[in-house]
Amino acid sequence: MMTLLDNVGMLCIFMGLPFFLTGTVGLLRFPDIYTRLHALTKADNVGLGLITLGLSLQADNLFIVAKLILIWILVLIASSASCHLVARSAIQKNIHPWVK
Amino acid sequence: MEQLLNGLRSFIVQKNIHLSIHGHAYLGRSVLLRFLLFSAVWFVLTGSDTASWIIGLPAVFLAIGISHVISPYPSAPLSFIGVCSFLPFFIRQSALSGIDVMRRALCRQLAVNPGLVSYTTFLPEGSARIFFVNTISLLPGTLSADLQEDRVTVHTIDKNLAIWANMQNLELRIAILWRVKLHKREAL
Amino acid sequence: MSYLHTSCAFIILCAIAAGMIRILQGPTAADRMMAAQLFGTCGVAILLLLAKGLDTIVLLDIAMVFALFAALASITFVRRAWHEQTGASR
Amino acid sequence: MMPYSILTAFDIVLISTLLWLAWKMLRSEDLFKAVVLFISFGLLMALAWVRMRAPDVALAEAAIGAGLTGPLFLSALRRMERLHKDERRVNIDEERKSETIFHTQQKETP
Repeated sequence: MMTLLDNVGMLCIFMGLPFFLTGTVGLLRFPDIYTRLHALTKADNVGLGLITLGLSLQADNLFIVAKLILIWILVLIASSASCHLVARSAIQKNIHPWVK
Repeated sequence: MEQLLNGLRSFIVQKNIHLSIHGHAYLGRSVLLRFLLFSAVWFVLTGSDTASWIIGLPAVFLAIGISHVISPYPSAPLSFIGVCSFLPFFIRQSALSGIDVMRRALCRQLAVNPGLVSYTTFLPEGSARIFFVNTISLLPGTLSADLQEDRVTVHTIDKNLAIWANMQNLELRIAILWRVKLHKREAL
Repeated sequence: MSYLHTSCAFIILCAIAAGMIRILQGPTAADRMMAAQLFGTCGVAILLLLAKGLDTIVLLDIAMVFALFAALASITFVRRAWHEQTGASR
Repeated sequence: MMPYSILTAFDIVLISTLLWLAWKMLRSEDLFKAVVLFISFGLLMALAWVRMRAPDVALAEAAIGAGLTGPLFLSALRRMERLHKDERRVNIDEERKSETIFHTQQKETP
């Protein structure tokens, strides 16, 4: 039953996984709030994007594709907005960024 | 590359390539656009179930009302060419940013050299500027940390990146996308 | 039932379990909240994968609720909960 | 055979993380930490409901348990801390008042 599209989709999903893992690694390893925000927003969004892409390629109908893309866009907006809010209030609280 | 960007930027500043936006002229169009957008979202949420529109239609109208209360200034519709050029740019850049973060997190010695950079944006107030600030966070190495009037404080993960050029590039693309003019302040 | 999808979901669940360390030891309140945000994003990914792996399309709706929740929680956090006392000191 | 073993591993990790979270939540001294742990617990609990083939309960858990109660707890926490701050300020004021009274008394006596 596995067609070419399914295989490509599975490849995309596999490519998305390392981004989630490194997002967590970055959250644990990076030295201060701001750098952790970098790891959180960027790595996770790309990982979710790849998984969405992979699942869209494997989806049965266009309807599911639309829903997946809607979910991805929602996550994108939510994470970039909340990342900006957290960084902003960190700056207003005079939390200085970590310097090498 | 940088010179080219600056040239194009001043061209836009001088030549005024944009539609002057007067609130009421666009109101009807913006209501229609929002109606289409929210209906599409509802359609995606519920599927081809026609009975769901009994709740769906009031919800859509409620959403239009709320969104008008929140952002009352209707903006001109996005330019088609802008969307076509911005989407590939955005996808490529966000993929690069993911790879960049991955590389930095997995380096044996942490490859970060963070710092704060202040950038004065020429984008006019409103949705274009907010879009700009939110997009910064998804580009490689940058994170918008604060917005006061037209000064954006950008946190960068590596001070050696070409942040200034990247910001200008992004600003230009967003100006084309939202059909707005990059205006210069008198002070500058 | 596809075991490839469920094993991918399992790997992301391991990422969540590791992220818990940041909640437990995170020096500032924002660090803890960011870890909760990570739970949200990873939860969305797990639900998407399970929706395919277990053949239940309904899970996509739960994923959407997760996505909206992530924004809600962090906005409440910034506007209501995070002030000087829970700031740099803890 | 293969899918069941993967799902079993998934369940084991999920359950142990849930238990750990619940334990840490109950044991934590810091109220804010407990609230964040509660939110994460709600999210993982929703996943557990999904695994128990109850997606409707999972939806309710994600929306009510994590999405509504969490922010409510955060607001309540702030109100509580503000209350505490006010109390402390009242106490300091009283102390200061008594101190000034004490000082004036001292000045008057010699």
